[in-house]
Amino acid sequence: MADLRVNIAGVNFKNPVIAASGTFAFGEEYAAFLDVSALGGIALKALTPEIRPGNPPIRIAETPSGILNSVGLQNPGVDAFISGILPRIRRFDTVKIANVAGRTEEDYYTVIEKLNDTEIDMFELNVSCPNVKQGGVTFGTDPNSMAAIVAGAKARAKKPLIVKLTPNVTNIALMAKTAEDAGADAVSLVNTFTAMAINAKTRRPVLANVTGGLSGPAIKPIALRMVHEVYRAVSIPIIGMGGIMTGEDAAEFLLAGASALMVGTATVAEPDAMIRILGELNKFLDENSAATARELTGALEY
Amino acid sequence: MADLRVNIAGVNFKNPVIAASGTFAFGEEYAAFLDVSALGGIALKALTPEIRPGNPPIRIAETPSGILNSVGLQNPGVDAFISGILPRIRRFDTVKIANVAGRTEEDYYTVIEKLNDTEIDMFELNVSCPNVKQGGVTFGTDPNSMAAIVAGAKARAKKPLIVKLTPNVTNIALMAKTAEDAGADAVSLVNTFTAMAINAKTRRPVLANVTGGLSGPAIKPIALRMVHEVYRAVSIPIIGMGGIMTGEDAAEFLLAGASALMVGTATVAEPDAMIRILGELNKFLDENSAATARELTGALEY
Amino acid sequence: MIKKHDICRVASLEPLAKDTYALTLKVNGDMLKYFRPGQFAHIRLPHAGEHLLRRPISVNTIDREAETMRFAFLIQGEGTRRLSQCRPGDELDILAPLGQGFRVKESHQKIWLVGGGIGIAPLLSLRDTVPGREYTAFLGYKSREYAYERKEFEGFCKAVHVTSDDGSIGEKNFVTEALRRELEKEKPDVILSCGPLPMFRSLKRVWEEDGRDVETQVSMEQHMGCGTGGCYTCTCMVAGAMKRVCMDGPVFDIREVKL
Amino acid sequence: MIKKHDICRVASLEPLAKDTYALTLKVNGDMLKYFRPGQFAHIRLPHAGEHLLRRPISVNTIDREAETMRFAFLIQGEGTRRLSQCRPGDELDILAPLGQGFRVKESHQKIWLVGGGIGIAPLLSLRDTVPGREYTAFLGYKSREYAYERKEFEGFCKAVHVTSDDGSIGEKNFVTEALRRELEKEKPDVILSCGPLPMFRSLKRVWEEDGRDVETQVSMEQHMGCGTGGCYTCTCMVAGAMKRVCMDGPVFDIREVKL
Ligand SMILES: Cc1cc2nc3c(=O)[nH]c(=O)nc-3n(C[C@H](O)[C@H](O)[C@H](O)COP(=O)(O)OP(=O)(O)OC[C@H]3O[C@@H](n4cnc5c(N)ncnc54)[C@H](O)[C@@H]3O)c2cc1C
Ligand SMILES: Cc1cc2nc3c(=O)[nH]c(=O)nc-3n(C[C@H](O)[C@H](O)[C@H](O)COP(=O)(O)OP(=O)(O)OC[C@H]3O[C@@H](n4cnc5c(N)ncnc54)[C@H](O)[C@@H]3O)c2cc1C
Ligand SMILES: Cc1cc2nc3c(=O)[nH]c(=O)nc-3n(C[C@H](O)[C@H](O)[C@H](O)COP(=O)(O)O)c2cc1C
Ligand SMILES: Cc1cc2nc3c(=O)[nH]c(=O)nc-3n(C[C@H](O)[C@H](O)[C@H](O)COP(=O)(O)O)c2cc1C
Ligand code: FES
Ligand code: FES
Repeated sequence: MADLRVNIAGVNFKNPVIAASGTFAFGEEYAAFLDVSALGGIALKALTPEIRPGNPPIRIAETPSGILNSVGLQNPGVDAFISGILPRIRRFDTVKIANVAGRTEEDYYTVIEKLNDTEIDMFELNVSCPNVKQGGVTFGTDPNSMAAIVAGAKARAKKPLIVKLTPNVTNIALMAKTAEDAGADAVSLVNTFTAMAINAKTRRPVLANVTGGLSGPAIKPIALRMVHEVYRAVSIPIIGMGGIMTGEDAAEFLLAGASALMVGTATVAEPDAMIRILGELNKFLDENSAATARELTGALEY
Repeated sequence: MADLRVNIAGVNFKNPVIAASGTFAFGEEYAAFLDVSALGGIALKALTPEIRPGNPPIRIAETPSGILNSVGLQNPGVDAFISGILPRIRRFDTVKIANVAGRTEEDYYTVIEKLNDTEIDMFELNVSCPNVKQGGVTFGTDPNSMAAIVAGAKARAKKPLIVKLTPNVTNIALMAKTAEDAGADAVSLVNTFTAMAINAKTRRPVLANVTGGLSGPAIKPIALRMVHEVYRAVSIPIIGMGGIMTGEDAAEFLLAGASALMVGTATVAEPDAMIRILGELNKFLDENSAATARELTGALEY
Repeated sequence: MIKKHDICRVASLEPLAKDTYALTLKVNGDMLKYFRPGQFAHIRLPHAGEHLLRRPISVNTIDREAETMRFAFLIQGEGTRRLSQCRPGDELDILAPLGQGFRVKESHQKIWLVGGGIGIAPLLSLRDTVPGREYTAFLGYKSREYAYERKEFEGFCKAVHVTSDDGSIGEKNFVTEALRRELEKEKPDVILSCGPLPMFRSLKRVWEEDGRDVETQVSMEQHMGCGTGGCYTCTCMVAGAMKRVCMDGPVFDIREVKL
Repeated sequence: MIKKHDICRVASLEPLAKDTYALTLKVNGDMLKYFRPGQFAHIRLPHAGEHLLRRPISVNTIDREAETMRFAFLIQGEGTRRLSQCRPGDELDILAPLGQGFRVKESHQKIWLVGGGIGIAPLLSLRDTVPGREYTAFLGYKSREYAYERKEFEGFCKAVHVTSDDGSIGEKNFVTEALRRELEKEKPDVILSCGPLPMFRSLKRVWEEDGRDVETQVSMEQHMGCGTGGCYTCTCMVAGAMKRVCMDGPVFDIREVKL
């Protein structure tokens, strides 16, 4: 039984497995399938200042070893979250991360300020959602916008700030470094790759939104490379993700440089996947004589 | 029996299925498995001015629905190609495309000038190989370098010039437009995504080169999106590729905007895959009442 | 915790009609205990490999004693094709039961079932779960070759109205037109319906014109990810809000759901 | 065109030793016609799904009359695990025969076979393809549990020297040390060898010290893509040039190949 505890930007996690934003709703739904308090943390569904209906359906497509989604940040708005949902998820004894989104810089700041005095433990700045036409992803692809919004968020946030990076860039190490220099306490990567599926018979895109975000094992090799590159570029902790389906996948991300992990698509495929992954990671550590999960971080030999 | 003929930059292809560079060597090896002359064309293994040994092995790894390679442009050099190999592949009645690579701009020009008076039909400027440390990929990620090398190559080339784009960029439409404006007669995309595989037990990268290029069905949704984006940005023809394994995959790339297709990983998995894909594409066109392959190009409805 | 995620053994797989199969699984007691008609299972494909998504299939019949659940499905693509190749003894990873199902109240004594094509399948589960009501069924098939389970409906319904697109079985008519004819004569306490979207659109017209006071529940389809409410990919518009078909549905009130 | 790519039926699958299996396939005549010892097949996994790459496995024995090819393999990972679950009647997509194999000349009358672990398997194909020579075998196993096919070698070899790492079968020694001892007594016309890289490194030392004049051929392993010479991923350094194991090899001269 290895020691799975990790610490990210001063926050203690009982283990490094965190639900990825947008794939675990606000956690409640999963109480029927697993002990939510057994998870290291949960990144909640993205929150914006106002209620958002998201994109029209069809919103999901299956691709080889991957899935495409175009949910488009559907959420009840930060106020409804605070009054209606937060009191119900208080009972989960796990780190709660608010995924913060919006169209404008002000949107992000509004969400942060409203959540500052709640029991949310951390913020995850979602500057990388490919499913919204304006805002979102542009912050994540341009270093100047990135610097501005991270600095602005950091100045307002009373909790540690994670910046979630998009993989749709030429140089992700540069974007990570920009976030670090602007005050980010940690980075998480990767969000989804902008992609599309076509139904050749109908000659139409499968998704109503035309494009969506690709996640799952298909992208794991690119995500691993990016975590590895970012690890060499920054000194803040990294939360790695992209196609983690097994404990061994989790170990690979730790070795590449991650201090903790997020799991998204695996949960979509199998509601209790994170519990299985935790068990497998534990077993992997034992079998490979690692006493802690922490010692794997960046321990890749090459 | 649909009409499969296509024309790219004035060159006639009997059908749109072309062997992707680096996966079909110089074609000879495949005479044991298929009628090479039945293919629309073959993009030959990358050529550099001098002989190159490539990267050390292990050079290949399997990933979910993908493969990673780090061959690193191993080739006999353009002179040995012209004297030793070209005379032997003359017999194939198919469009022969030379994939041109190098470290410096001069390297590319040398290869082009040496091949100008041979029976090579087209050039494919490989500014996108992720497996060489210098050169190569930098030309493909920076618009200024791209413009310079494409203009230089175009000024020297006596055959139509295809520019092969890397997907490892923030804005592939911009890179395609840059190539078009600098004189490219066509673009081909995508080359492989920089990626890595880790053996968690040994704590080492699987590839000796640490990173390699990801290809195969895993990347198809991203490749399709990029072809679609480039189609809206340029008016030169597009050769689409990335995970084409079936005739229906081929049709999807045509619909997204490609005029012809390249097939790489499918051949690695199954030597005669291109013949199967051709048959399936033909059948698909017949069953979906398309009289020609050409009419699918860009015919996506949305 | 109720065991809603389990590996279940295939008890049998039989052809029902053209491209239509019945799959019977041996399931655990928890899956049957709280089962309500109209709920579905989310089935991982055999040898799933590169296929990450499960396939949602409504429960067709249940047998609490034998501890089995049966599904009827139509081959649409790779997923349903693979399911049609299952053999007894194979194992399937399933999530069940999911969704809210039909909301049948005490006051619903006279129940009319309106099904189109493979949408007929979930309606049969009423027989096993809500016995002792007066049922009438309206079954619309494409043609005789695709007709399945008519006999089963005849076994528990007072009347069964069969229509087909080409008249090769029952009357040549839209199933919703057969419904209209009967609605003009009498009204049930509730209409429970499942079928393709175009059928629901006709149903809505018939309902507006001849059945406005009759509570009508429709079971919607949507492409799904998790099936468990986590990913918000399976939405449809209900009373102005984006609802999850998997968790808030699949059954919605025809007055509220945008068709 | 010779039919080198075909769907072949599994005739049998038997355990040979711990984690070691023999897979026999019914193959087409073309695959056997030009077969040479040391060649391999490139096998697509059953239900390959997300696994795009084939697995290279040397031919262990052939039977021209029954039109079968047999492979012996050791479970290493997912691919070989799946092969070990094949059942008679299953179909496998294979490419065979590939590579150059051992180059046995008329002058090679006295042939010594040196195999380590699963590398012993391809050496048995000499029995079926180059009969009438004087064979001596040196077989190195990890331990008794992993020992397989010793009897078969005894059936056609003048002498069989068995070693194991722990002495649980044969003498406790490196197989290359057993070879050294015999080389000090007499020299064969050729040594044909297959085994892991560390064994080849010892073999090279033994060869340098005691067998410099003896032609020695080693069968190399490398991670492969196509198996057919197209992708250049399977290289090793031979006489200063990067050669393809799949097409130029897998057998190379010990003087030339970089170990
Ligand atoms: C709540 C619910 C209950 C259902 N009950 C039944 C049933 O009892 N019997 C039956 O035959 N079918 C039923 N369906 C439809 C069934 O889920 C689809 O036919 C099936 O998913 C198609 O998968 P495929 O791989 O064969 O087809 P493909 O077209 O290859 O599927 C590709 C992808 O699209 C999705 N998809 C395609 N069509 C549909 C659809 N109509 N609804 C949802 N997802 C779709 C698939 O799940 C898959 O992810 C139900 C759908 C829902 C939402
Ligand atoms: C010419 C040749 C002949 C061979 N003959 C035999 C034989 O007769 N019997 C036998 O048991 N094994 C043989 N091998 C080794 C066998 O190919 C590997 O053990 C097998 O590919 C491992 O696959 P896996 O999925 O079980 O293991 P994994 O480790 O999960 O494989 C992952 C990937 O690495 C590749 N790989 C891993 N190990 C090797 C290796 N040693 N050589 C080549 N590729 C590897 C696999 O092909 C796969 O692509 C031979 C290899 C070569 C090159
Ligand atoms: C259905 C779905 C919805 C998502 N919604 C969000 C979101 O709201 N905010 C966000 O930052 N990331 C979102 N993501 C991205 C995931 O959090 C994660 O970054 C990505 O899926 C890669 O991890 P995976 O391969 O484990 O899924 C979403 C992903 C999926 C599949
Ligand atoms: C083994 C291998 C070698 C490759 N070598 C080259 C090369 O020399 N030049 C080049 O432009 N692309 C090279 N590529 C990239 C392919 O031509 C193609 O762009 C890519 O693999 C995507 O297509 P696919 O998914 O069909 O393989 C190589 C790909 C593979 C798999
Ligand atoms: S399918 Fe995930 S919320 Fe319905
Ligand atoms: S495996 Fe492709 S060249 Fe050898």
